[in-house]
This record gives sequence, C-alpha cells and structure tokens, in this order.
Amino acid sequence: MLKSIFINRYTMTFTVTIVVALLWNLFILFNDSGILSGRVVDRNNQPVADARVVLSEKTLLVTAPRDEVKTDQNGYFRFEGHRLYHLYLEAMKGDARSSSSREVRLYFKGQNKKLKEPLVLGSDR
Amino acid sequence: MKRYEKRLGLVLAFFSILLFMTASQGMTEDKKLTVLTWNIPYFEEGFNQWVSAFNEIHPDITIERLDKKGSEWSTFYQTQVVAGTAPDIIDVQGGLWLEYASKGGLLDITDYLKRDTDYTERIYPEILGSWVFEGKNYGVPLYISKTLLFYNKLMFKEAGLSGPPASFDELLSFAQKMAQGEKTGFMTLNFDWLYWPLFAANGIELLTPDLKKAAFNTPEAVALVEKLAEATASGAINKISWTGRWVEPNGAFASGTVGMLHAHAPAFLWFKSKADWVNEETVGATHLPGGWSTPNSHALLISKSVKYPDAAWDFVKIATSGAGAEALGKGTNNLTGDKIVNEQLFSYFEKELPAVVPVLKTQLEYLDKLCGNWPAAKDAEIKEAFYPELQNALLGQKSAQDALADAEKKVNRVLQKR
Amino acid sequence: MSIIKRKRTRELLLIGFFLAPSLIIFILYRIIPLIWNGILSFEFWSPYKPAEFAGLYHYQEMLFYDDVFWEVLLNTVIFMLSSPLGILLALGIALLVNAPIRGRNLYRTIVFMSYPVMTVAVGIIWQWLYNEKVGLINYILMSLGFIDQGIPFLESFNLALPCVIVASIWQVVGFYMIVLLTGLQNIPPSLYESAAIDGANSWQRFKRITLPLIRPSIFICIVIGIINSFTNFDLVFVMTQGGPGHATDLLITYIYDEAFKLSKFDYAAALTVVNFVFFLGLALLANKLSGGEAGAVETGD
Amino acid sequence: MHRYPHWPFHVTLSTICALMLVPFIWVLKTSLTGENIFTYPPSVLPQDPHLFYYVDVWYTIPFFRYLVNSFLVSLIVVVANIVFNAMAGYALTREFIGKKAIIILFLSCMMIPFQVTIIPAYLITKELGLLNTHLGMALPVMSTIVCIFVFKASFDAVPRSLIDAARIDGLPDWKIIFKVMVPLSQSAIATNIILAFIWSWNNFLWPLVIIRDQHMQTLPLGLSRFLTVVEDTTGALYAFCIMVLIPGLVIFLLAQRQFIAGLTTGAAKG
Repeated sequence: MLKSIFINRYTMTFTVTIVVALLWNLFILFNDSGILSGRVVDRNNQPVADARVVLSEKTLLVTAPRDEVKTDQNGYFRFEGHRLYHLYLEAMKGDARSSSSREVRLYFKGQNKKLKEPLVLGSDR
Repeated sequence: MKRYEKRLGLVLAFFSILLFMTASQGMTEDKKLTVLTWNIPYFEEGFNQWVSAFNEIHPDITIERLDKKGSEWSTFYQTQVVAGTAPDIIDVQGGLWLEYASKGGLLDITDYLKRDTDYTERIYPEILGSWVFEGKNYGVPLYISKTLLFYNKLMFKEAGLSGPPASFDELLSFAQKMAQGEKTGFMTLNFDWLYWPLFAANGIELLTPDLKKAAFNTPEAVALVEKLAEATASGAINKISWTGRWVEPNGAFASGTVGMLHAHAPAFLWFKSKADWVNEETVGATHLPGGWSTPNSHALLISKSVKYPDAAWDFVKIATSGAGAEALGKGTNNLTGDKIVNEQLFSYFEKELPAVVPVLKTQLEYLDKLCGNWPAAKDAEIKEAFYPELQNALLGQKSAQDALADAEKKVNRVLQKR
Repeated sequence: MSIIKRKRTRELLLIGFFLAPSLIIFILYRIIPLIWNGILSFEFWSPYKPAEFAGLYHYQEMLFYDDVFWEVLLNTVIFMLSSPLGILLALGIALLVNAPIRGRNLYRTIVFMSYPVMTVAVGIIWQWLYNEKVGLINYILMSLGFIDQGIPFLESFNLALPCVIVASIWQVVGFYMIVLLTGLQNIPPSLYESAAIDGANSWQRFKRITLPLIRPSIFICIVIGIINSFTNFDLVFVMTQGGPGHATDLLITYIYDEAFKLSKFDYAAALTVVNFVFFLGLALLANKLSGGEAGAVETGD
Repeated sequence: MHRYPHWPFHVTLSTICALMLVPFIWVLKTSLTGENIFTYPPSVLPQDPHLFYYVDVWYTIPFFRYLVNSFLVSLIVVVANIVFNAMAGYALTREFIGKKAIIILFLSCMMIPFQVTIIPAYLITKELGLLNTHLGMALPVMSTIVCIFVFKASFDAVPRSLIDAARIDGLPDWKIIFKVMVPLSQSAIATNIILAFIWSWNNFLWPLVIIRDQHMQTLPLGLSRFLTVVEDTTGALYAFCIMVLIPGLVIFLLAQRQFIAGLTTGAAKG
C-alpha cells in the first residue's frame, strides 16, 4: 500500500532526475578548477616561447580581459581558476598576433579543458 | 481500495504544509525607491554602480530594481499604479509617457532642471525637449537613439549602386533595382512612429501645429502613400516593414536579402551578432535622405506618487549624467544624453567596438530633424487610429485616398473625444 | 418524513461543501473582477482620476462609432466557427491513438507537444513559415512549381486570419485530443463487444456507441473552442499584433490594447461586458444543444 | 480488437505527426545552432550543432531558482485541482436544487478571459496578502472549470449500479468519490494532472504582475532575458523554450499511461 504511494513512476522519475543531477554536480565539483591549457605555435608549427596569451570574457556587451599568462619554452600555456563558461583566447608576441581570438565554450563555469588545436601566431594578413 | 484514502490523506497533509510555507512569506516595507527599467535585464553591473553612488548621498534609502519587457511594461506599471504601489522611477520608451503625464501621473521636474543648472547644461536641449508636455519637463534621457538608414553594400554593389540614396525618389528606385527573387530593396521598423521619417522627408505633417486636428490628408500624402504601396506590391519594399516588429525585420536584414533597413541604432548590434558578414565594409550607416529621423530614446521619469521626490531626482541625475551615464553607455552600447560623457564613450567605442562608431555618430547629427515625437496627450490613441488605415493602403487593401480620408476621420474623432 | 428531510438537508450541505473550494476561487478571481468591469463600464475612469458616472457613453461609443469593434467581433466569430475543424481533426486523431497499436504513446506525445510549448518561440517560427520571400511554405510551393511568386500570407488581409487560425489549430489540437481521449476512456468496452456480437460494423458502432457516449467531451471541446477564440491571445499577439489593419484582431487582443496600451480601462470594461454576454449566450446554447447538464449522458447498464 | 490491420493507422498518424512537428524542427534546430531562421534557402539539417546555448540559458538566468519556484507552484496547482475538481465534479453528478444555476455559473466563469481580470485580481490578491508568494501565483488556477467538467463527464459514465451498491453498503459520499468514482476515472485524473500542470507551468502574465521579488520568479518570466534588442539571444531563446517544455512533456508521458481503454469495466468487475 505504502509502496503504491512512494514507489510509483512519478516518484521514480523524480528520484532518478535528482540522482542524475547530483552525479553531474559531483562531476563538476572535481572538474571546475578552471584549468585551461594549450600551446602556441608559429606558422611553421614551431612552438613559441614566452608569448602572451590573453584570456578574455567576451559577450556582446562586455569584452573584458580576465587573465594573462606567458608560454613556456615549449610553447605551452596554462590558466588556472577562471570562472568563465564562454571565453576567448588570443596569443601575441611582439607585433605578431594569433590569427583571430579563439572562442572557447564550456559546459560549466571553470570546466577544465585542454585545447587540441594550438593557437597559430602571426598567421593573419 | 484503501490506498486511495491514504493517498488523499498524504496529498492533503502535503498540501496544507505548502499552504503554510507560502503563506508565511511577505513583503517588508522600509524606506525604498523602486526603479522600473525597460527590458535591460542584462544591465546589472552598471545599475549596481548607480545604487552605490546613490547610497553615498542617501544611505537610508534602499533601491528596488524591476525590469519588464516592452510588451508587458505598461501592463505591470498601470496595475501597480492602480494598486497604489507605482514604481517611483520609470524608464519609458516612445510616447507612452504622454498618456501618464496628461492624466497627471508623473512628477513635473521643471524646477529641478532649473535648480541644478550644472546638470542641465550637460544634457542636449533638443533631446531634453522630447519629454516636455504643455511646457513642463517630465523626463531626462537615459540613453538616446534615433532611426537611421543601414544599407547592405554587397547588394548595392550587385545592383551597380555606388553610394546611399541622396533623395527620397532615389531611395525607392535603388530599392527597386535590388528587388528580385527572395531579395527586397528596403525595409523599415514600424513600431511607435519609427516609419514617420518617410513622411516627414516628403513634408507631410501628421497634425496641425496646435495638435488639435489631423493634417496629413493632403495630395502629397496620397501621392506618397501610393508610391509606397506600389513599391511594396512590387517587392521593392519588404512587406515585413508594415507587419513585423523588430525581431523579424532585423533578422531579415541579417540574412542579407534586404538592401536597406530603416531602424534605430541598437538594431545594428543585434543583426551584427546574428550575421558574420556584417562589418564596416559590408554595411553602411547613414541618414535617410533629408536627415529626418524618429527618436527612440529612453527617458527616466518619476511617478507622481513618489514618496521621496528629491532622493528620486538625485537617483535620476546619477543615472543620466557623469559616471552613471558612462556605465550605462558602456553597459548597453548606447550614447547618453550627457554631452561630456558621450565624448568619453566615443573614445571607448573606437577602442572596443569600432564597428559601432559610424552608427553612433549618426545619432548626434540632424538633431533639428527629429519627427514622429509630437507631445500629443493621445499619442497612443492617434497611432492606433492611424496606423491600421495606413496598412490598408500600403498593403493594397484600400486606395490611398480612402485610407487617408478614413484615417483623418478617426484621428479627428480621437482628438475631439473627451 | 422528517428523517428524509434531514437527509436532504445533509446532502445539500455536503454538496455545498464539495462545491465550496471551487466556487470561492471562481468568485474571487472571476465573478468579482467581472463585477468590477461591469461597474467600470458605466464610468469615466483611469488609474489617475477618480471615477465619474458615464452612463451608457462607452456602450454608445462601441456600438455606434467604433467600427473596429464590429470588425474584431466578426474576426472572433470566424475564429470560433473554425474550432469545429480542430475538434474533428482531434477526434480523428483521438480515435486513432485510442486503438491498441504500437507506439501510440509516442504519437499522442507528438500531437500533444504543440500545446505546452511557449507561444513566443513558435509564433516567430510560424511568422517565418508564412513569410512571403523566405518562408518555408512558399519555398515548398515554389519548388513544387505550384506558384512562381511568394504568397504574402500574413500581409494579406484575406489570408492573415485563416493563417493565424491554422497556427492556433496546430497549437490546440493536442488539447482537444486529450479531452476526447478521456471521453473515449469512459466507454466500457463491453458495449463494443456486445455491439460486435450484434454484428454492427465499425461505423455503426461509432455512431451508436462512441458518439453519444463522448458527447460530454465534445461539449467540453466546443466550449474550449469558444473560449479559445478569445483567450488564445499570445499567438495573435506574437504573429501579427492584430494586423494588417485589424484583420487578425480578436476581441481579447483589442480589449487588452485598449486597456493597457491606451489605458482606456473604462472602455475596455464595456467591451469586456459585451464580450462576456455574447459568449455566455453561445455557451448556454452549446449546453442546450448537447442536451443540457454540460452534455451529461445516462450510461446505466 | 486485432481484427483489422495496423499499418493504415501508422501511415495516417505518421503523416499527421510529421506535419505537427515542422515548427518544432526549427525550434530545436535553432536552439542547437542559433542560426538565423530567415536565411534562404531554408535548410533542414543543423550545421555543426552544439549544446552551448543550453549552458548560456542555465547561467544567464538563475535557472535553478526559477525551476524550483515553478515546480512548487505547479505542485500546489495540480494537487488542488485534482481534489477540488473531483469534489465539484462529483457534486455536479448529484441532483440538487440550483444545479442548473451552478452549471451556468461555471460556464459563465469560463467566459471571462484572464486578461480583463488582471487589475481586480491583483487587488484581491493584495488584500489576501498573497503578493509575491507561491500560493498567490497558484490561487487563481487552483480549480479549473474545464477539468471539473472532465471529472463530471467521467463520473457520469460510472455505472449507477456501482454507486447504488456503495450506498447500500452505507458508504459516506466522500468515500464514494475516492473509493468508487476516482478509481474508475483514472483518465480524468491523468487529464487533470497534465492540463493543470501545463497551465500553471506556462502561466506568464499573472506571475509577471504579482511577483516583484527576484527570488520568487518562475521560469516563464526568465523569457524577457532572451528577448532583448541589443543582444542576439535567438539560440538561447529557443533553448530556453525547450528547457521549459521538457517538464510538461515528462508529466504528459507519465500521466498518459493512465489512458488504457477498458479500465472502467475492468475495475467495475472487481
């Protein structure tokens, strides 16, 4: 009798949803340290050392640089602890700039991500 | 069978708990001013700047912020007015405020403007004039925008056209040139009086100067409406011009199938964000031939029922001048009513958003050629009487003569009615 | 004797108790507002001014000067008369998805889906479907070679209303289906079985059993159809705002505009009263036609 | 009932569903690509679809907060509707003086569109001190006439013999409702759940008018955030619509399992 009240498809659906949500949040909990890493290369695909990489939050209304790092000698860079879910990356060294700022969209704020495609320096005009 | 009783019992118990829960919530009444903005929910950072600046002068007054979409804005506001809880400071677009002002629902701020000359001098007098009713000031510009002509340079090139049209007839002939297949030549927004520059450019007046009678039923007007109707029928003018609101026209222009779009400045960023092909090279921003335009600025006004008028006025000043205005300009990519601030804004846009600069430049030109902003108490009613008849003519349901004659009758009746 | 009397009174009390919650809600949120409108319709009133007596001013205005009123009334009636189409379609679908076939839940869901979706979005989509230059319908018609010029559906004074009606049928058909499905559920299969034994073919079975037994549901649908003709407001609002001209204006959109756009609440109130009387009349008629008692039927067995 | 072939059913239904789905395809497509629907010629398949508009929706409005509010309100509404409408529906199946009047009253209540009641309804709610509350949002739709008639219809369809039998057993009326009638009116309950839920879930204008407090907003009120003149939020707008739609569909899928022909007699036997 009680079963029919507490264990029916309504409550089941509800519980399942809750559980899934919890799991998802658990996953987020362990993956939202806001680590974003990748590398910068030049046109001949050679790694570029200490190039400035600017991470900016960019919506239609605000374009605000939020963080900036330099690449190591192998051209790798790594941001930590950003709280964005829609951001843009731009690499520059001297007067050379990366072709166009790279758009990065994440599934939740500060999702850890490793860029497969490197930012190519000075590939424009 | 018993389980149904149990279910019922459970259900009722749960229900009563919910009742209790919800009923125990209430509103707290303290010293506060309510600000009702018009569909700028995304404008948060700047608004909080206003509030903190305001609280430096009036730490004891809290600010409540509300924001409503245009379509529900007046529904909400008027309900609140009836209930005696009208928002104190309101952000209004178009001629809506005239209704309230004429019925004595708004606070006359003329004396404030006279008193605080240092503030008043910063504001463009022409624009300040848009919120004068029967010689009294009721509002100050929050952000300014007026209509202009966007044109699709790619389609112009295709049609072998060099520059924007220099005369009204050229506008129509250009439109005709570009129209074929899914492509149309010209489109305008039509809400409020945004299409009126087309009439003003041909020297047509809606009302007599004393605003007591209709003045638009002239041979020139008939001729113009006939022209427009023809162009609409032939596809030179996109029919959405006379039926759509803003989503559809802007969307259509973004799709690259419309040669010219007569719209207000904010439209630019909207369709730019929708289409990659839009940039300085591909979309031109200029004036309608003759430089006529309809203002679509937003103003801050104060409800008559305000408890702390002086404080409210202080808030209005903060929001519409100096740092507050700058925050708004940057936050919504608009120009403000504050001359000095606009200088700073332009340098900011040149750095951050160069594409929008030519568009915004037009907003400060031809301020003497504003039209479609008559301070008539029954503005909204006149619109409702006039526009459907105009549609009749433009979409070929009635002849221009009949439509304008009927419109004249209706408008005059509106003006005579109590 | 007195016992019976007491029983009667007890029963009445009971019925009263059963009706009370609903009645209270309706009185609070329907009847009182209606009275408010009724009073307002005889006054000059605006949120800012104290009311003054206006007599029949607004009614005269409406009946003798406001030709828009007549236009929107006509539109509303047309809109309403179109509802049987939707009901018939829904009845057909309901019968189909009531049959024990595989995947009927899916079918039901798909048909129903259009009802709960937010009108704002579908309104814009429909507008595009109907668009003269780039709309899907014209695109298909043209690529099939039926026409070589796009048809300006929503810009045409004659087509606009039918187009809106089609969209609204699309939206409400799922709703009708549910109500009719409920009706079909109430029919004891035993009746069909016995009928089948009597050798009645499916059409006869439909005519003799199904139709009479779902009369109440059909009644409900008709009433909904009537209501829908003045409550389905968002769709018109998003798709055409009543235009072109007033070709797609319904009473309700007109009232809403008068009240909240022009803040002529007093006039809107008068419109409301007329609207109410008119449609109540129709509803009562529908009630009569469906055999009174909101289409009640004696099943018995 | 397997005497006839099924394929005609499937053919017809598939065609109907296909037609019904057309607008949806574009809603869904736009929510995945955010592309401009006015692009020509129209394309059916989305180009590089992604889910990020749904992410945008989640972060642009306090989605979870709104979701909870919507859910609470709808819960109140659904529960109230089932109880109240069942009671009223039953009362209407009984004979009593003034029954006609009541039915007419109900019918006339249906004939008053909500939009014209906004201001008085607001004032009343204010008097009740329910502004800014879940209950305040729920109250106007806590009983709906359509559903009362739906209940009445299926109660009418309950074989009299059953009720009389229950009477003879000396069951009080409320027991008759919830022991005899309701079990036999599963489909009516299902309908009630579905409709009541959707009505309160999609309710827009009423919450908009009576809710001032940000934390009390319901999902539909998030809409304005996706319809601004300066931002193109098209993709997000449609994603939002889908996210709002889903709970309604889930409820429908759950409740409609109640629609199994033959339930009446089945229960009547036992």
